[in-house]
Order: sequence, then structure tokens, then C-alpha cells
Amino acid sequence: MKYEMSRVVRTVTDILVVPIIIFGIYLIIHGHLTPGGGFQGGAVIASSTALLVIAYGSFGKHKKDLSSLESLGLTLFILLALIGMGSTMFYNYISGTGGLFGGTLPSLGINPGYINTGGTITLMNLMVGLEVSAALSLIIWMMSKRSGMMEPEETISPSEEVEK
Amino acid sequence: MTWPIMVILILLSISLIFNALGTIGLHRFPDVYTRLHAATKCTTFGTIFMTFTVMAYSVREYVITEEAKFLNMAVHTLLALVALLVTNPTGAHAIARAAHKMGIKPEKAVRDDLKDSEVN
Amino acid sequence: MSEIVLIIQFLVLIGLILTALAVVFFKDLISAAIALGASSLLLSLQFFLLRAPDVAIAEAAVGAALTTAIFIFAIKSTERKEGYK
Amino acid sequence: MIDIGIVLEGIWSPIVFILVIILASIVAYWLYRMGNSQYEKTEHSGDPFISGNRPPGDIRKIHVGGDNLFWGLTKALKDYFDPLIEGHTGKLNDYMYWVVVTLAVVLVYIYLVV
Amino acid sequence: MRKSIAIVAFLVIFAFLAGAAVEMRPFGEPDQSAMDDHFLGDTQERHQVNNVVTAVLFDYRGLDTLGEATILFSAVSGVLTVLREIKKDEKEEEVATK
Amino acid sequence: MSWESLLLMMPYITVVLLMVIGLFTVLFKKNLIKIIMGITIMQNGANLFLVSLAYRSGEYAPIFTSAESTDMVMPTPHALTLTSIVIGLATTALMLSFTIMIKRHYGSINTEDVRRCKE
Amino acid sequence: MIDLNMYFYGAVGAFGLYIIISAFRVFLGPTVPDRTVGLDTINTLVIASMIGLGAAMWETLFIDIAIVYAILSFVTTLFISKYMEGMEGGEA
Amino acid sequence: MKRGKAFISTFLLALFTYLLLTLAAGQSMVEEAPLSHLLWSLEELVLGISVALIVASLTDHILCRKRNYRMLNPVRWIVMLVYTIPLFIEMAKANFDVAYRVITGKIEPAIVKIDPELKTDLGVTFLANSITLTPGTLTVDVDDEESELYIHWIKVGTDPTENIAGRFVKWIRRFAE
Amino acid sequence: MNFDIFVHSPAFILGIPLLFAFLTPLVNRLSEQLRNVVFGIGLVLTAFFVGLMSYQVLTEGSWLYVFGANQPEPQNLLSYFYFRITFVADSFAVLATITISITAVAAGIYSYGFMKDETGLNKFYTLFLLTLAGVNGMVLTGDLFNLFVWFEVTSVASCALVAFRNYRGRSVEAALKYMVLSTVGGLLVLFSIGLMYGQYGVLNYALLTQSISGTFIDKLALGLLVVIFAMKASSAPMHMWAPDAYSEAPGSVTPFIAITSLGSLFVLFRLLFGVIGVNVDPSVSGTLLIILGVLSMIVGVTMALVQTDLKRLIAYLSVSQVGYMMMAVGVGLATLNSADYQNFGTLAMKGGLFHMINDGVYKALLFLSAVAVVHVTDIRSLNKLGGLAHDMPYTTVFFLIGALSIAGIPPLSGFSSKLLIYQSVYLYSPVLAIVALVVSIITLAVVGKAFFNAFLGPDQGLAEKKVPSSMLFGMGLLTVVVIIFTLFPNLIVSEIVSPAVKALVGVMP
Repeated sequence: MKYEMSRVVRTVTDILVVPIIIFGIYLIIHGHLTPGGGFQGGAVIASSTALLVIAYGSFGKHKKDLSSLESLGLTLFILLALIGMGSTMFYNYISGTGGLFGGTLPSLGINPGYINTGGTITLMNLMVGLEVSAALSLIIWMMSKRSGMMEPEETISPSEEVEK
Repeated sequence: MTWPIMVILILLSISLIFNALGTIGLHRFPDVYTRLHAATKCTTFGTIFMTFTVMAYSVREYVITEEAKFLNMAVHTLLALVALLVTNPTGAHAIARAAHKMGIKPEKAVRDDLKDSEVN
Repeated sequence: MSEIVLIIQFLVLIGLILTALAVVFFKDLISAAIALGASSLLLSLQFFLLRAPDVAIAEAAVGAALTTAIFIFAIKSTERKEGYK
Repeated sequence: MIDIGIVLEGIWSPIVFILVIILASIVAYWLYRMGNSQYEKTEHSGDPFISGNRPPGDIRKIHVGGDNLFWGLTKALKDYFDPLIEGHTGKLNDYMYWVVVTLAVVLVYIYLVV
Repeated sequence: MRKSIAIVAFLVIFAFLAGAAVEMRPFGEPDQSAMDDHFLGDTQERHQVNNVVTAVLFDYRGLDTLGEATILFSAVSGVLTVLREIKKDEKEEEVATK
Repeated sequence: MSWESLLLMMPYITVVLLMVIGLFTVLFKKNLIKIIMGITIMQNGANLFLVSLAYRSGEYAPIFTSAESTDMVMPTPHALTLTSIVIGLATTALMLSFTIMIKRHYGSINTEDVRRCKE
Repeated sequence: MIDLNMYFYGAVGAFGLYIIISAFRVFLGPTVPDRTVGLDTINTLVIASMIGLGAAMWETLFIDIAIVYAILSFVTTLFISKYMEGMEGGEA
Repeated sequence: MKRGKAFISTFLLALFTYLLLTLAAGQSMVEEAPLSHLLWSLEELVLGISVALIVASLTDHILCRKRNYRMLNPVRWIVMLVYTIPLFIEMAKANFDVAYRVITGKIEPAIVKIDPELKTDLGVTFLANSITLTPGTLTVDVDDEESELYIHWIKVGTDPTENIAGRFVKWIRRFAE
Repeated sequence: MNFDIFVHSPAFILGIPLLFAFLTPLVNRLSEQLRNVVFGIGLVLTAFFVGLMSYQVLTEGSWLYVFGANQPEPQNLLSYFYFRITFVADSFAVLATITISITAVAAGIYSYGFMKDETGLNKFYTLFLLTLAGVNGMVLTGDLFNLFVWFEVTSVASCALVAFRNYRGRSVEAALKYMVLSTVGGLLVLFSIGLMYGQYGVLNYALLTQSISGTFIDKLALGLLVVIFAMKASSAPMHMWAPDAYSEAPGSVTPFIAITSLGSLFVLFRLLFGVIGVNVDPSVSGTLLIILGVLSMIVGVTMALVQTDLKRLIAYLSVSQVGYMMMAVGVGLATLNSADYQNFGTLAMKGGLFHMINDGVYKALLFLSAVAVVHVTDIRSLNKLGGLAHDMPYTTVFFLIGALSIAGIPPLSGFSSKLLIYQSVYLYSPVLAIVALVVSIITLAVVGKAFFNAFLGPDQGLAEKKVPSSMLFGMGLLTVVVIIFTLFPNLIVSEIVSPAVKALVGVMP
């Protein structure tokens, strides 16, 4: 069985991957202004991975990197939360301070949205996006490895016989 | 009724008609390939007209209100249109190829070059 | 104004129930997975109608792409037909 | 902090019990001393005593397995144990069945009583 | 027998859920919304953020999001654990049970 | 019951039906993947319930970019639903990977066969 | 005169009807590719409804969801077709 | 500098997408200027460029897998945009055709082979998708090495290569080859 | 900035295991030794913060930890503090977290020796810490949806732990059953949270307690919550997942899986006393608890009697022990609004909660020593085991202590709590006391059977290897705790259990 899909699908995949990733990143970093956020953007980025997996039937050897990325995102997330301990955990200590992501809205009510606001909310969006995209890619990677739809790696020992 | 509204309504009704045709064709055609003809062409065309409608609408609103969000809406609709144009025919092709690989024969087919090439 | 939104919701919800029933009664698991995909698609549309855009994006991403994908992987790695051999 | 007195609320006072144990062991040792002086050694005095008969084979190799203990009890209460064991089928649907049945019963109970 | 009991119990639960649907407050008209109104009014002022859902998700109920991410993390750990390779020669036979 | 009240009840009715359909699947279907699909349907029902609770008729999405004032639907259930969607995905993935391993060990994914742990 | 977004709501209502009609192809369709075609049609119709609703509600940002959906439904379609490519025999 | 061109093209695509997405979404750079809504704020530009850099460094091996940099030429983009007009006309025809067949049910399908003799992946992809969108034709399979396409034709006719693909091939040659 | 580490300890109890769990895969890329060290540090730090919180609660009184608030300790509780997620640091949470952390530390130390030969260990340690965090969050939280989240964390992580030995078909099967049940349960919990939220618009325990009035929907939510948490606490007749999961989990985490169900029991009590049960006529939910408890006791112990698998036997015993707690606390709940509460209800509550902390410890000891037997011999069947006392004297002593304690033999800690239960339950209904006594006697028979079959008899030379020292250390730690509980029951009851009863029954802070 061939593991790749047809030439048309592969070409369209190659073209679509970059815009999908950009779109996911757009959803993540505009999460505090528009619908979207870390989880949705991460899922969209992971779907680009799924697209590559399905079109080419193989996956690079980045499992450990993805796993580390996931842990890194979550570690930074919880550290961001723990730093707020000056007041309490999860206290938004950046918002309104004026620095990076600490901007203030010129007017309350309806506004077009300013990206340099939100404090820890924006940062946490980024961290969760990192974690979710890596995690969902790992799930896709691991499930596809066992399914027989992918190019077999050499390390997999297929032991399909049934115990009795 | 001013002419922009007329244009919007005409575009909208074209979209409705073609989507309806696609839906009917989905049930009237005998096999998967012909159904794909109906589903892909008609619904893609209808949805393209829906995006045109929304783009015309948002441009009109922008001209009236001068709010930036309507321009944003038009641009995003354009992006949705591009995404549709790229993905829909590719999806249809993938389905057709899979169906042929599964061994589903085209109904009432006169000739089948692909099948012959596989035999040889 | 609100009536027509309710009627659209009614149509979408009817479709949701029908697809959910189809998931249960299909013997072919891959068809059931397809029906499940259609179901979460309509659910996403319903979220959209209820003015929950964040949830709609999440449901679209999860229900449409990822859940269906992992179901298909699982069906491929196990067996396709429901029923006792 | 450490309360040595006997509390009548039902909390066991281990200090008292340790005293009782010491007392009991003294009594037991005393009884042992009384009996030990009249003990006579015979041929089979070190062997295990099972139903008065000589056990077959080498008695050192006899091993009483898990099925053998309380075999009589489970046999006698067959009508109780058999449905119970059969109830534990190991099927996922049955696990769900019990949850749902309990849920239904509890809901009806709450609805009727309150 | 068992199946009929299951169906009866199932129908009882159905009836209770349907009763809850009937008894529930009307759709679209919440009567108690103090918490949500507080969030809606407080978000822009406190966090300078437009999307209230994100503010609720990452600040007011940030712990929930931490838990959510934790669940995803543990699920991925679980998937990696369960689907990891089996060293067949060593570990295939089960520990003798019965 | 009038037509309009049925329209108004429809979201709750759908929620109940989805929950019950899922429960039915988990109770009576014997295929493990089918059972997991039933659980997914239940998740959909629960999510729909939460979002339906958030709706206030005729108001805006809880984002200040387009709303006119704070006449918005309630934001908390949206956050809760997002969380529960992620939880649903995670549990589904984990259960499916269990199923794959069970197929490998037992050669079947029917609950009649998957019962080595009993008594 | 009726407000313009009423027309959009009406169109979306019609799309809802089409979606239910197309869903019957998912239920009936004798082979798996037929069901997939039904799903594909529903996808496209839902994208159209989402775009229309975004315009009708004046919620600009709702169009994003349509884009996400357009991309992700493509992924789903590819997954199902990839599965079908490996299937033997087209029945049921 | 082996990755140079690939990096640049990925970077441009990423930046273009990002800017299109954030068009008129941020605050305007010049206050009170006409059409200032169309511009981007400084933050958005900086973010866009950095994001595009990151994405380009991560994924440049995907977009330019075949080391084909023809599309960097802006003239080809303009030709591609112009190409959408005949494509749109054909699509309109296609829909009336399908409408006719839906109503009458007159079909005589076949799968035919055509050979447009295109060389690049991009050209074949464009042709296949255009064929799928136009009257009575649907791409079923593509040969991996040659550019042979297998087309499901709803009303079979003579000279398939000319009848199906002839209208598009010369357009596609102009921008994709 | 006045940073008071005592006040922040509830957040640390949750945050430290999570942080170390997320760090473990990163550290694992550096070195495996370091990973083990990090795991140990995480466990010990968690226990340390539990100690800090306990000290503060028992000396200064309880407080609410509000996540994301301006100041750590709101002096005057404005109502909008309740809109955020709160953690309740009271004596009941102290009781729960102490039980959990004792078991966690012992099981963690035990794991070093037990899991040495397995692959994928970094995931194991990660999941261990995640389960710990989940259970801690579950018992500490004061918010309904947050409860659901930690509930799911606990189920997902512990199911993955059960399935850790994926080369055994049974392990995966048990994990799947456990997972399906907990997911369906979690969904029903989510549904009932939706019911509450739809009615009252709030999620905090304290705010809900004020507003719940006992409508039809409240009754439905009460039923759902009771049944699901009782199911997770492995109460009969929904206990069937428990023996599967307990017996198929990797041995060192078996007590930990048991602790998660004990955590569910803690949560069930908190919901019944603090949130919803008291508002819907407590005698009804009390009666429910008593019925479920009696069923669990009888079914658990009689099923244990016929088991031949050592781990399953102890698993069924733990089901029957859960019955004791449910019965005792049910008596307390049933008499809550009557004069009987002062007479014997509070005594029953004390017995039940004291039994919980006792049970958590000695059951862990019993499990760990049984697992040591299985580890050494690779045999679990009581038909084949025998004569191990010759080769494993320490394990024999540990098992004996645990067995006598679970059977309620007088000097040991199990007896002191059981005595409280008998005494108080007898006043409520003599039948219950008789049932409890009979079950206790059969428990003695069961552990006697296990001890006789496994350890006594002629030496058969089954022990292939030595018990590693870390495993002995883990068991020894638990034994020390059991002996402490044995020697100073009055101290434990007056210092930990009585405040817990007061915190549970009284109004929330």
C-alpha cells in the first residue's frame, strides 16, 4: 500500500501549511481581542500537523522535541501563575503597568482592540497555545503510528498475533 | 430600494438557487461520482456567491458607517473564499480517487481509462 | 427577529438529533464516525447561533478535525464493523 | 497532651490495653509453666493434627491453597455466593448497568421521600 | 430480565432529565446573573481586555484553565505511555494469576 | 403546548435527547468504539447545555469589539464549555488508545470478549 | 422596509433546510464515499451559513470561524478519503 | 545560503497572510487620515514580521519542497489573478450544465485520460482543481510521474484533452511553468 | 509586600506537584538520576506544604484562598470574592491532605525500587505527581466546576497509571473500564453543575449553600452527585471497577489509586454536608449513605472471602472498608437536624472520619506488602503462594500489622475507629452495629486466609529475589504511622478528627 496521497493533495498541503500555522498564531496572539485564544489556535496549528501526516503518510523524528515543547509551555504557564503569589496565585500583575503587554485602553466600551494589553492573559494565551499545539500533534502522531496508515518506522515491532 | 440592495439581493438569490440545486443533485444522481459533480460545483459556486454577497454588503456598510470592522469583514470573507476555492475541489478529488481505489465503478460508464491502465 | 433565529436553531437542532441517532444505529463504524463529524459540525453552528464564537471555534477545531481524525485512526487500528463475530 | 485515662467516649486507650496484654502474658506464662512440668514426649508430638488421621504423604509438603480455606463455608452458603459471583461478569455494559440502576433507584427514592 | 430492568432504569432517568428540562428556567432569560454581570462590567477596567471569555478563562477562572491544560498533558502522557513499544521477549507473558 | 413554547424548549429537549442517546449507547452497545462515540455524544449534550444556559435572547457576544454596551450573553459558561471541550478531547483520545491496545491483546473490541478481569 | 440582515437570516434558514436534506445522503448513501460526499456538502453549506450569519449579526469576527471551518473540514475529508483508499470492497 | 530562497518565499507568504488577517483590525497609524483604517499599527507590523520569521525558519522545507521558485516572480501572480476571470466564467457554465443534468437526468459518464503535458506540481494541481470546478468534469486520479490526469466526464465526447483541458492549459503554462 | 507562606500553602499544595510534574519530562532529557531526585523533591515539598497548612489551620483557624484576588487574605469577605475560584483550607481539608500525602510519600519511595525495570518511567513519575495534584485539588477546592476539573485530572492520570503496564492485556482492560465509568460519571457531574448554574448563576459552595432551596432540579442534581461520587468511591453495587483497577495497576501505585477513591469520598461528604445535602433534608441523604455503606460492607467482604488473587482480595476488602465510613458518616448526616446528633451523631462522624485516615494508611500498608510478595515471587494466586515468612520476614511483619489493623484487632489503630463506629451506630440502630461486627469478623477471616496462604506453611523457595530497600522503607514508614495511630488515638481524634468534624458540619468559612 502506498502511504502518500495523490500529487494534487500533497501540493495543496504544502501550500496550505504555512497559512494555517499563521492563522493559528493569529488566533493565539489576538486571543484577548477577538474570538480565539490559546486552545483554539493550538488546535488549528495541530491540524496543520495532521494535514502533513495524512498527506505524506510519515512523520519526522521530533517526538522528544514536541514533548519538551509541551512541558515547557505548561511550566512557563504555571510559573506565570505562581509569580502572582505576591498577591495571590493567578493575580494579573502585568496588566496596567505600562510595559510590555501592560498597556491601557484609551477608552472603555467599544474599541477596535489594542494588542499591547492584557498582561498575563496574553502571555498565558501564548503558553497554552504552545502546549496545546504540541500536545495535539503528539496525540495525532502517536495514534497514527499504530494505525497502519503511516509509513512504518523500523523500531516498531508489529506483534499483531492474538494472545489466547 | 436602492441599487446596492438590489445587487445584494440578486447575489443572495443566486447563492440560494445554486445551493438548492446542489442539494437536489445530491439525491437525484445515481452514483458517487455524479453526486460529487453536483455537490462540489453547485455548493462551491453558491457559497462563492454568498461570500460575494457578504463582501458587497460589508462594503456598503463601510461606505455608510465608515467603521473599520466592515473592511475587516470583507477581507476575512475574501480569505474564506480563497480557502474554499483551494480546499473544496481538492477534497472532491480526494473522495473521487478514494472511491475509485475502493473499486466503486462509475454507473452506466461508457469507458474507463483508469481501470484499463491498472489492468495493463 | 428573534423568531427567525429560533426557527434556524430549531432546524439545526433537529439535524443534530438526527445525526446523533444515526451514530447509534449505523453498524458501520466509519459511517458512524462520519455522522459524528456531521453532528459536531451542527453543534458548532448552534454555538455560533448562541453567540459563543470562542466555543464555536473550539468545537469546530476539535469536533470536526481532531476527534474525527483520532476516531478514524482508532477504527483503522481495530476493526470496521460493529457486531459479534 | 497524651491522655492516659480511660475515656468513656469509646476511643480505645492503648496504654490500658498494653497493661492488659502484659498482665495476660504473665498469666499465660504462669499457666504454661504449670502445664509444662507434666508434659510427656511421644512419637508424633511434633506433627500437625488434622482430623485425627494420619495425613497422606510427607506432611511437610502439604500446602493448603486459597481455594481450600473456607471451602465448607462457601459450599454451605452456595445460594448466596453463586449469584454474587455471577453478578461480577466483567462486562463493561454490566458495570454501566449497575450505575444506571442505582442512579434510577436513588432518584426515585429522593423524589418520593423528600 | 436484566435487560428489561436496564430499560426501565434508563427510562426513569430519561423521565427525570425530561422533567428537569421542563422545570428549567425559560431559554434565553436567566434570572440570576450577578456573577456574569460582575465579570462583564469588571473586565475592561481591570484587565484592559476586549474578549471577556478570555479574561474569565485566564484570570477569573485561571485555575480551571490550568486544570484543563493539565488534563491534556496527562492525556498525552497517558497516550504515550499506553501506546509505547512493548519489549516482547521480556514482558509478554502475564504474571500467573489463576 | 404551543408552537412557540416548543421552539423555546427545543435546546433543552435536544440536550436531554443527546444525553439519553449517549447513555443508551454506553448501556446497550457492545462495541467499544461505539461506546466511546456514545460518550462523545454525551459530551456534546453537556456542552450544548452549558452554552444554552449562557444565552440571553437578543444580546451580543461577550467581546467588546462589536457589542454596543454590556448587553452580552453570559461569559462564564463559555469558559466552562471550552474547558469541558478540551477535557472531552483528552479523554476520548486516551480511551481510544486503550481500545487500540485491547485490540492488540485480545483480538476483539467486543465487550463480551473483553472480560478477563472478573469475579 | 425589512432590515437587510433579515434577508441574511432568511437565507441561513434556507441553508438549514438544505443541511437537513443533505444529511439524508449521510444516512442513506449506500457506500462510504456517498456519505462522505454528504458530509462535504454539509461542510460547505455550514460555511455559507456562518458567513451569512456573521453578516446578519454584524459580528465581524465571526467570519474567522468560517475560515477555521473551511480549513478543518478539508482535513476531515482527507482523513476519511485516506481511510477509504485502504479499504477493500466498496459495499456498505 | 542554500535555504535562502525557500526562507524568503515562506517568509513572504507568512507575512502576507498575517497582514491580510490583521488588515484594518488594529488602531490606525496616522490619526484622522483618509482611509487610515486600512493601515496597520506598529505593534502589528513588528509582531507580524517576527511571527513570519519564526514560522519561516521552522517550515521552509515544507513550502518549497521541490525547490521551485518560479512563483517569486510578481508577473506570474498578476497572470494568476487574471486567470480567475475565465475560470469564473467556466464555473458559471458548469453550474448551468449541472442544473440541466439535475433536472433532466441525462448523463453518459466515462473516465477518460488526458495528457496536458505540464511539468510542475503546481501546474498539475491548478489544472486538476480547475477541471474539478468546470462543466461536467471531475479529476479522479493523477499520475505521480507524468502529468496524466484521469477525468470523470459526465457526458462523454470526443478529443478529451482539447475539450476538457485546452482552455486552461495555456493559461496555466503562463504562470506556473 | 508581605509574603506569608502559610497563607499561600493551599496554592502550593496544588502548584508544587503540578510544577514538578511538568518539569519531569524536561529533566528526563538531561539525566534519569536527576529526574528521580526531582520527583522525590516534589513529593516531599508537597508533604511539607501540607504540614504548613495543617499547622496554620489547627492553630489559627481556617481561611479561604481566593485565586487571583488582590490581597491574599480578604479580611471582610465581599461577595465578589466568591465569584473567583476559592480553595477552602479548613480542618477537613487538613484531614484529607494528610491522608493523601502520607500515602503518596510512602508509595513514591516504594516506586523507586519497584519500578526499576520498567520502560517509560518519566511518564510514570509525571502521572504520579499529576494524580497527587488532582486529588489534592479535588479535596481543597471550594468551587463546583473546579471540582469537576480536578475530578477529571484525577481520573485521566490514574487511568493512565493503571494502564501503565501496557504489555498486560488485563491492565489495559481495567483502565478502559475505569475510564469509561469515570468519564460518564464526570459528564453527569458536569450536567448537574449545569443544572445548579442555570438555577442560581453561581458556582461557589458557599454561595450555593445560601441559595439552594430543594426544588425538583436540586433533587436531581443531588441524586446525580451522590451516585457518581459514591461510584468513584467504589461503593457497592458500583464497585466492580475497583478490584479490576486496584489489582491491575502497577503495584506501587495501587494504594494511590485507592486514595483517589478515598478523595472522592471526602468530596462526597463535603458536598453532602456543605453544599447540597443539608438543603434537601439531610436525613434522606444520610439514609442513602447508610444503605450504600451497608451494601458495600457486606458485598465487599463476602467477595473477598472467595478470592484467590491476593491483590483482588485486598481490593474487595477496601470496598468493604469504604462501607464503614459511609455508614458512620451517614448516621451523622441522618441525625444532623435532630437532638440525636449531640448524643451519638457527632461520635459517629468522628468514628467515620478517623476510620478514613486510619484506613488510608493501613490499606496502603497492606497493599504495598502484598505487592512486595507479588514482586518477589511473580505469583498472585493464593493457591500457589506459601511459606514466604521464611524468606521475607520484614514483609511478613508489615503485612501482619496491616492485616490485624484492617480486621480491627484491639491494640491496633483499626480497632479504635471501629469501636467508635460500633458504639455510636448501635445507638442509631442495633442492626447496623451487628452488621458491622459481623463484617469485621469476616474481615479477620479473610486476612487470616491471605496471611496463612501466603506466608505460613513450609518454605517452597518461591522468593526469587530480595525486596529492595526502598520498598522496605516505604512499608516501614507506613508501619510507623500505623503504630503512631495505634498508640495515640486520643491525640489524633482530639487534634485532627474533631476539628474536621466541626469544619464539615459547621458553616463554611
